[in-house]
Amino acid sequence: MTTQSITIQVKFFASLRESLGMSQINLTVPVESTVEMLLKEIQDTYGRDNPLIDIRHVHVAVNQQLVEFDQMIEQDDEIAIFPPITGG
Amino acid sequence: MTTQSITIQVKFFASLRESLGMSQINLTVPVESTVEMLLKEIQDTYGRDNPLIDIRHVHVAVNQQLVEFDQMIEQDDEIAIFPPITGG
Amino acid sequence: MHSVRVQEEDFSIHAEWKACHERLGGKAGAVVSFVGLVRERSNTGNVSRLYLEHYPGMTETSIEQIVAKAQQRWSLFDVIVIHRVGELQPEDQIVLVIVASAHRADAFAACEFIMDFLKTEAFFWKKETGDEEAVWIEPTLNDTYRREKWQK
Amino acid sequence: MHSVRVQEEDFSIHAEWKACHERLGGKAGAVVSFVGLVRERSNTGNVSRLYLEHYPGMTETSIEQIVAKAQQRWSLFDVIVIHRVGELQPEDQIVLVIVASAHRADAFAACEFIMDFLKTEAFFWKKETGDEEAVWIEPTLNDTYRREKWQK
Repeated sequence: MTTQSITIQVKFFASLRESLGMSQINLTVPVESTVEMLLKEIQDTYGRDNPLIDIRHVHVAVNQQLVEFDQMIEQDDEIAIFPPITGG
Repeated sequence: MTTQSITIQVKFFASLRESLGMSQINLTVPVESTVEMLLKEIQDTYGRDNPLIDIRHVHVAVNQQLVEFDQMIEQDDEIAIFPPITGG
Repeated sequence: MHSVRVQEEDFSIHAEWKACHERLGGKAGAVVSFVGLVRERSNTGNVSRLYLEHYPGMTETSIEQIVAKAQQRWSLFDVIVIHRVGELQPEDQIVLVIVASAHRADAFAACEFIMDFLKTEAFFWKKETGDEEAVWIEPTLNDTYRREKWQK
Repeated sequence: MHSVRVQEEDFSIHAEWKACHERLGGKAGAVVSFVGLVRERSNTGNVSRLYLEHYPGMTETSIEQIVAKAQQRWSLFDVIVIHRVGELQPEDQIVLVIVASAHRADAFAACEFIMDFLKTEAFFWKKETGDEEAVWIEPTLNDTYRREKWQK
């Protein structure tokens, strides 16, 4: 069994962008990673003192489409993570 | 018993104005006339061939206030008779 | 704060909106405007001209009363109603209603309320000239229905 | 026919309304416009600045989808949505929605529908600066309620 990895682009918006101190990052994750796995990875790496990226509070878009957290991530995906929207 | 009379101003609007061929007339009516009596008087005098002034279809304002047909008319009243409104 | 005008001249949404915005300062969060235009086709066919008659004095009073009802019912910072009379033609502006409020729900409701009552309680009479003859318009049941739903 | 723009620059109601009117010809009888303004006081206190963030591309798509839903539901001749982003201050214009239709019921409903969905389904995030600190705004239950009533 070989372990492959894929590269993705992750964008953060609003309070999440500010609290993580970055608006965009390129990450390498194992193939067959889900959105939920990515969120945990980001929280472990960047958000230890920061509950903001709690999966109960964020929304995720893959290639500009809102997705559920069991969505599989693919090579070159554009992943966006953000708090609830407050438009108008 | 003395019979007195009062003078009033009567205005007509829209289809009524056109069909009667006048927009305004001064009339003399007996004291204690009601709006209904006035309407019948006008229909008898000007509207014999013209069902437009039918009291079932017109509205009446006395001194720019909509009134019921049993309203008593007084000296110098401004009476307006018109079809249903179609604004906006 | 409100302003009611009945006039033959056309109106400028821009000028009214600008004046409204300046009066508002930073209080209002929502401004809803309605503009009614003469349509080239009505329920009865083509329209080449529209004549609007009013009862000077009483017409303005009837609009003032409608605006007062809206101001009692919703929290409004400014209401502007301009209604044209006289000879109009397709594409012409007939009526402008601008309502400013803190929140959009009040502004939308009040603007629609004012229009529904203008159609049924303001003293105007419309005469349409089509391809051939000119006819005085009858009130529609739909307009009456729309007014009555506000009483529920 | 519709137009959706997300931009930092201010917009002119006059210019948008004029362009809309010219495109319409004599078909439309009703044009409803909504303008959202920055209020000097919000639910949380005084507001000195408002920052609006968006997700370029996805935000425009989300608005296009809202407009398409409105166009499926009502008979509309023209829809214009302009939403500003970036740094704003009290009295500034945030959002413009113009809806043109044959009859006022469609135009009012569609304009309010678009605003209710802009508040809940368009990708914007608001940060308010008050007397002291800046806070990211939380969505309100009222906005969610207003959107959900359209599903009934």
